[in-house]
Amino acid sequence: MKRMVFEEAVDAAIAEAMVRDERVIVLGLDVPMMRAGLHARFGPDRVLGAPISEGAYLGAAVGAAMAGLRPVVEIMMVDFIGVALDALLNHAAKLSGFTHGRWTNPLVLRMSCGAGYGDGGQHGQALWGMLAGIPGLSVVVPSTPDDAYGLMTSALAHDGPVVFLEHKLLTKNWLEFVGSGGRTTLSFDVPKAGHEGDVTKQPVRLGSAARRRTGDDVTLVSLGVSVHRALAAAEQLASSGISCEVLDLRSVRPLDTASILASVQRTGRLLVVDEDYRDFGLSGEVSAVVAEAGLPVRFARVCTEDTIPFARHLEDAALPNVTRIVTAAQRLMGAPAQAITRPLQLTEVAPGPASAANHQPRALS
Amino acid sequence: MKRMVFEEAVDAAIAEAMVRDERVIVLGLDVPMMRAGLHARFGPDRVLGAPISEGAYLGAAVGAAMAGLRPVVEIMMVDFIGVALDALLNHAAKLSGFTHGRWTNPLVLRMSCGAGYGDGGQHGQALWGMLAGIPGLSVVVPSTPDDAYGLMTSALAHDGPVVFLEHKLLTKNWLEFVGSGGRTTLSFDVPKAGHEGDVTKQPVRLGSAARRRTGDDVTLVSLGVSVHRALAAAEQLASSGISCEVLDLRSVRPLDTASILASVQRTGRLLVVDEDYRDFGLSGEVSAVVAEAGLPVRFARVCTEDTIPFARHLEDAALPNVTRIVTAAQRLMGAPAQAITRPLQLTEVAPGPASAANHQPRALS
Amino acid sequence: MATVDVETLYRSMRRIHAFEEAVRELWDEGSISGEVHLCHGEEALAAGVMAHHREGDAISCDHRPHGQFVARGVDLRAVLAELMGLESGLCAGRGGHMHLFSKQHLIATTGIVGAPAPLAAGFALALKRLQPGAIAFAFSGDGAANQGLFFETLNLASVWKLPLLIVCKDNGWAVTTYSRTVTAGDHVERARAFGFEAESVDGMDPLGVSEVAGRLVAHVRAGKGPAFLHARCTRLDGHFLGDQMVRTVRDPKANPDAGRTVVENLTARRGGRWTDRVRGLFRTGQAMLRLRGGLGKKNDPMRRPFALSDEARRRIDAEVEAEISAAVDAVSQEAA
Amino acid sequence: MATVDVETLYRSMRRIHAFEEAVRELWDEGSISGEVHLCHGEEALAAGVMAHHREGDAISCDHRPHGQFVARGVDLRAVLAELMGLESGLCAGRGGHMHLFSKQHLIATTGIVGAPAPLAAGFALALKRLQPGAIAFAFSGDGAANQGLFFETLNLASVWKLPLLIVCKDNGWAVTTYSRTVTAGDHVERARAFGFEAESVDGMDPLGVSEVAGRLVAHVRAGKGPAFLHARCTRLDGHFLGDQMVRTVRDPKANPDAGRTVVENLTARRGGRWTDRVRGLFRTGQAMLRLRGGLGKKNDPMRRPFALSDEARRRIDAEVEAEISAAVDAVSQEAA
Ligand SMILES: Cc1ncc(C[n+]2csc(CCOP(=O)(O)OP(=O)(O)O)c2C)c(N)n1
Ligand SMILES: Cc1ncc(C[n+]2csc(CCOP(=O)(O)OP(=O)(O)O)c2C)c(N)n1
Ligand SMILES: [Mg+2]
Ligand SMILES: [Mg+2]
Repeated sequence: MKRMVFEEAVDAAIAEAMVRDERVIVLGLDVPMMRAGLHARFGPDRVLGAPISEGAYLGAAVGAAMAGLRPVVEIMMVDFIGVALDALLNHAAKLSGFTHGRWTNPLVLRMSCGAGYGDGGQHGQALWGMLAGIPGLSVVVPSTPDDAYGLMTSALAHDGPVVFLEHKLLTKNWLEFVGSGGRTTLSFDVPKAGHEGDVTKQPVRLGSAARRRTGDDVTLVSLGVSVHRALAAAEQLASSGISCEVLDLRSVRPLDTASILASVQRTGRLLVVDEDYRDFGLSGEVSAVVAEAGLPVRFARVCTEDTIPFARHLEDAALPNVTRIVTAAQRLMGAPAQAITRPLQLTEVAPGPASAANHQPRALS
Repeated sequence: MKRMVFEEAVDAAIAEAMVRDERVIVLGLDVPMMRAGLHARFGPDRVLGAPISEGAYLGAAVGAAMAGLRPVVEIMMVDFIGVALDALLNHAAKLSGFTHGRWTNPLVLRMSCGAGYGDGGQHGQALWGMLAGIPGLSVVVPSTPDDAYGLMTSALAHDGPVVFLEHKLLTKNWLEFVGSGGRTTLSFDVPKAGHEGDVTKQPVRLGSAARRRTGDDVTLVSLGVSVHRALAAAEQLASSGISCEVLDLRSVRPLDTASILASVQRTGRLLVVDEDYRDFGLSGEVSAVVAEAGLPVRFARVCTEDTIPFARHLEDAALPNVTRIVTAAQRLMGAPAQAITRPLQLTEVAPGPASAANHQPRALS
Repeated sequence: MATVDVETLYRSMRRIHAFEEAVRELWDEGSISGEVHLCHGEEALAAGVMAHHREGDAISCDHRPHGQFVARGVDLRAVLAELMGLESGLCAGRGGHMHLFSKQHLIATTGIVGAPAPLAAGFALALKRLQPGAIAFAFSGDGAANQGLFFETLNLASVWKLPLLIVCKDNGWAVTTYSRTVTAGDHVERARAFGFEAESVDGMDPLGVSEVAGRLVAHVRAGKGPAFLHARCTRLDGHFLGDQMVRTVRDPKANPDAGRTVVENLTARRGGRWTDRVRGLFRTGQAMLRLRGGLGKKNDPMRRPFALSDEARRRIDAEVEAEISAAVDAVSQEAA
Repeated sequence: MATVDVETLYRSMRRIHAFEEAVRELWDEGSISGEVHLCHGEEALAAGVMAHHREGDAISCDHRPHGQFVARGVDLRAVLAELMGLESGLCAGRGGHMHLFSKQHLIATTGIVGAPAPLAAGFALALKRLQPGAIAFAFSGDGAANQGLFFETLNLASVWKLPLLIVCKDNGWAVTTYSRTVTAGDHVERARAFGFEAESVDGMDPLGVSEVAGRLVAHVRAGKGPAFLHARCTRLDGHFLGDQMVRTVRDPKANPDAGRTVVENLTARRGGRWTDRVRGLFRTGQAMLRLRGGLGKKNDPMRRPFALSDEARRRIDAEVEAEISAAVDAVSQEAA
């Protein structure tokens, strides 16, 4: 077991696949520098820099996957998917359906995502709900280095297209790249346990959630950075006698409905904490699967509601922060919402007590 | 009051706006022919044919709207939005947010949508859930000529970007264009009341649903062609003693939450009938707004679950058809689902008894 | 570079042509739903280029794919069955006319205009690594050549030096739009500006196409980088079967609604200035005339003279006829 | 076509330069969050082109917009306040560095590479109808010139004959990528292939830029169709403030992690063939050297000789200094 920062874990999973399988290649903008390690180890034919033509190179990756390669394609930020969506929507996602499973395209699309470092509304979106809305795609959003390794390993082994999103607050390199720029004059609310941790090198099955904390009163369903916010909120809530279960979805699609239902059945209260846009996305879907199952629950969600504002205090208020989560959970309990002040300095999220996850037991450490 | 087919109503709304306001222009692929009437009346400078460069011309339309025009942009089918999404996602939708409302872009994006004529999975998607997931956009999906006129009129008057979707089964021209090709050897399940009807020329407020049928047992929430399927199902269900209310959303975003809640509060049962993909979209959102309001309901949804298959019988089974709706409604009632056979020939959906809509009373006729 | 004999080319063209005739009948009778874009007018082009296809090469097609599928030797029954939405279809009826795929033959189709280019670039990337010497073909139209994906692929394929031949089937039209009115510059010059080896050819002349395609394929196969073949052809059935504009041009009375709408709008009291209306009318008329001009028999590559004996021609025709009929019969039986 | 005097150009460059220096300080001290792309190295280019801007013209910018905003005469306090996320900012702190907008000045910014071109094409379309004689400027980079949106706009603007000048600010780089390695052909030739009036110029020479830009602007303003100005410039601060690669090039010890990762991987037991690894290393080294070469003072347009008396220069410098300091002071006070 090795301690790694988030992107080390991702790169390690890719490197191991590249060693095992000559067909695995990496391509995208700036990958020779951004993945300097892989480039140094596998050379420029397998770590292929591309022009700023995301539409064409993602489309080409679909073709390459159809013709026998297993590409890991990088688009710098999920926000930029707008210029390349067609390759996902009408090609990668539909090939298996169109051919009744006779032709598949094993492809991993790796993108950074997420806000919290003051970069404006075109560089901090989550958009996993939008992508998960496309039948035929898998979409994963790890919250720890261990899961990052495990999900990338499963993504690389999967025969269909997988979207792999890494949050910029979790990845040292991205955050330094677009957030700090080497400055020490700014602080970021980086979840420590998400940023660096032990890596067990176990694959994480696509579509398997992990229980990060057990509790009886409210189920917090979350993913990515928000998992850590949810854990911090759960800690605060515990001190006021509210016991929260925290479920880390890890995969958006396929959604681990069974784990959600199992937890909600016990708690009867469901709070979705989702950094993506609130409307028409993941939070609604979670509500729907619970309602379809006929489980009566009290439901609320803490999400991003609108275009993310640039100013950091406005951004912070717009994202699912600990205060908003605590307030929403209290409301769900029927308790009058109390003002809970949040520490202004860099919050280092303490991992919740390690708990048996539903499918893949993992401790956050 | 004039009887019009669907696209006549849309074109009439546009023509009237073009007469009133020199700044209204139409641009897109093939509009000089596809909108031959407007072209003949306003000339080639105001009805502007474009190359197959949807990304650039939609982006240009955003710029044109910022600089004083009020463009109606056409993309032939919503399926093709993948090559142009960036203009919506990061530009049209975000301008108002980025400028704190100081700059807006009055833009209508007109696209055909929907399946039911056997054209394969890249030419029959709904995708309104995906688009409605973008804060800053409005998305409307009329189900009748009257609403088509009314919503287009409101869209043209709106100062932000509006996506206007017209279902190919409702528009004579599109269906002939891509479905029949002038053949009489094929039949289509065209909802008569959606295809042609009286046009009152009243604007329909964005975000206002219409009650198409009153009932006490189950609320069917729907839009577009599915409204007519829901009405047909309601008729069948009535004969077995189940009383359905049918709500036509008309707007996806803004969602008329108040109307949904008012109806569900009475019936306690909610069935969303949505031609769009089931997961991570409109049907989930409807579930969520009801759950957020704390209304206990039994919930189900009849949607499109996967890539739409080409073969017509498979396509028919994949779309929200009357049988699926009836079965789902019966399940919601707790009744054992009965096999209800659907007439094989062209179903002409009889309009339900005209009923007072919540906001804009409209009869389907 | 292999020279291709007339008989091979003629047979290939004939097979494509006869296949499309069969599809037309099935479409007319309602056995095929949705849009169907025939490639009548492209027979020579498809035959001439595909003559240089080798086992192991990959192909991407646009919404007008039949010519390539027939020439590639894909089982015609499976293709027909797919068009008819049968379980025995190439894709079990899930794909349809614009989504024909055969993994075994490395041939794929997309209905998104412009998308064949990046797809084939990806094929080329894979082949370059996995099967040196094999190349990828992309077939798409003059309309598609204004799509961003297309231009991006020109650049990408050039800097990655991909073994890719892009074939631009220039029939002058994109649906109802006369392409020249929305296309700046010249296709070959544009491709050359990206470092492509590029040539233009009369796409109705099978030997001419074959010769130039052969040269370009040899260039690509030798690893010298991508190439671009611009082939002028026609669209003898209009954009798709049942094309409204073609029906109107052939018989204005067939589509009285369209005429009425135009006249009503043209003469509407309130509207654009008269000069604008007249300019609009003029452009519409011009497009109609251009369209009619393109439909003439002189644009039919099947009517070009072939250096073949009557006897050889008859023999080939009969063999092809038998092949296609057998396929249609088999599939029709199954459908019944 | 108006000729522009040296003093005007120098003042404009100086204002841009001083503004960027102020931004750098605010960024360093943490008063500005996120990415900030300065336009040091583009001062001459911005000044030379913007000298031909007229009231009523529209402008779109990419992620490196400050030069145009300063030259356009937008209130510098409002721009600084926006960068700092204050309510008094140009966009009330909602937009930020990559989303600067002033409706009054018809100037907009986007962080999506390639998007300035269609945006400005739309401005041009509106101006053509609403304000004949006014034109639109699009400013973007050499990297952006490989985006589909960019190519589509070349075609669109040409066939629509839009009053549009696209300025390609070619600093040779896109983030960590040396553009030549991912760009096929020549920017000017590519634009010409779409019928653009196109020219290349030394973007570090303000008079040269102004002269050529003036010619192209006159062409566009006269309604003769769109034009393309390719201006070679530099990226004196790397891609953005705090650029890792620049920091590494300047002081390899500053970024020990990067070096360690490369060495570990290069020498990993299992991996690519040695020849591949060496090729990779060579390319990385080459890029580093190229980057270092570009950072040299000889590439600073501010250090070029100006035909100005020392006294005039000092006067302008002082005036500009005063202007910028006043703006910074006002905004800093407000922030406190
Ligand atoms: C991105 C996209 N835009 C629009 C369409 C609708 N469409 C289908 S075929 C076609 C015309 C294509 O013209 P061209 O490439 O010249 O091919 P041709 O039909 O002439 O063979 C259009 C616009 C589409 N399928 N995809
Ligand atoms: C569509 C898109 N892809 C990638 C990025 C990330 N990105 C931001 S700036 C940049 C480089 C742009 O290079 P260039 O156009 O030459 O401008 P320069 O930074 O050199 O001024 C990239 C890749 C983006 N913002 N948008
Ligand atoms: Mg064509
Ligand atoms: Mg650059």
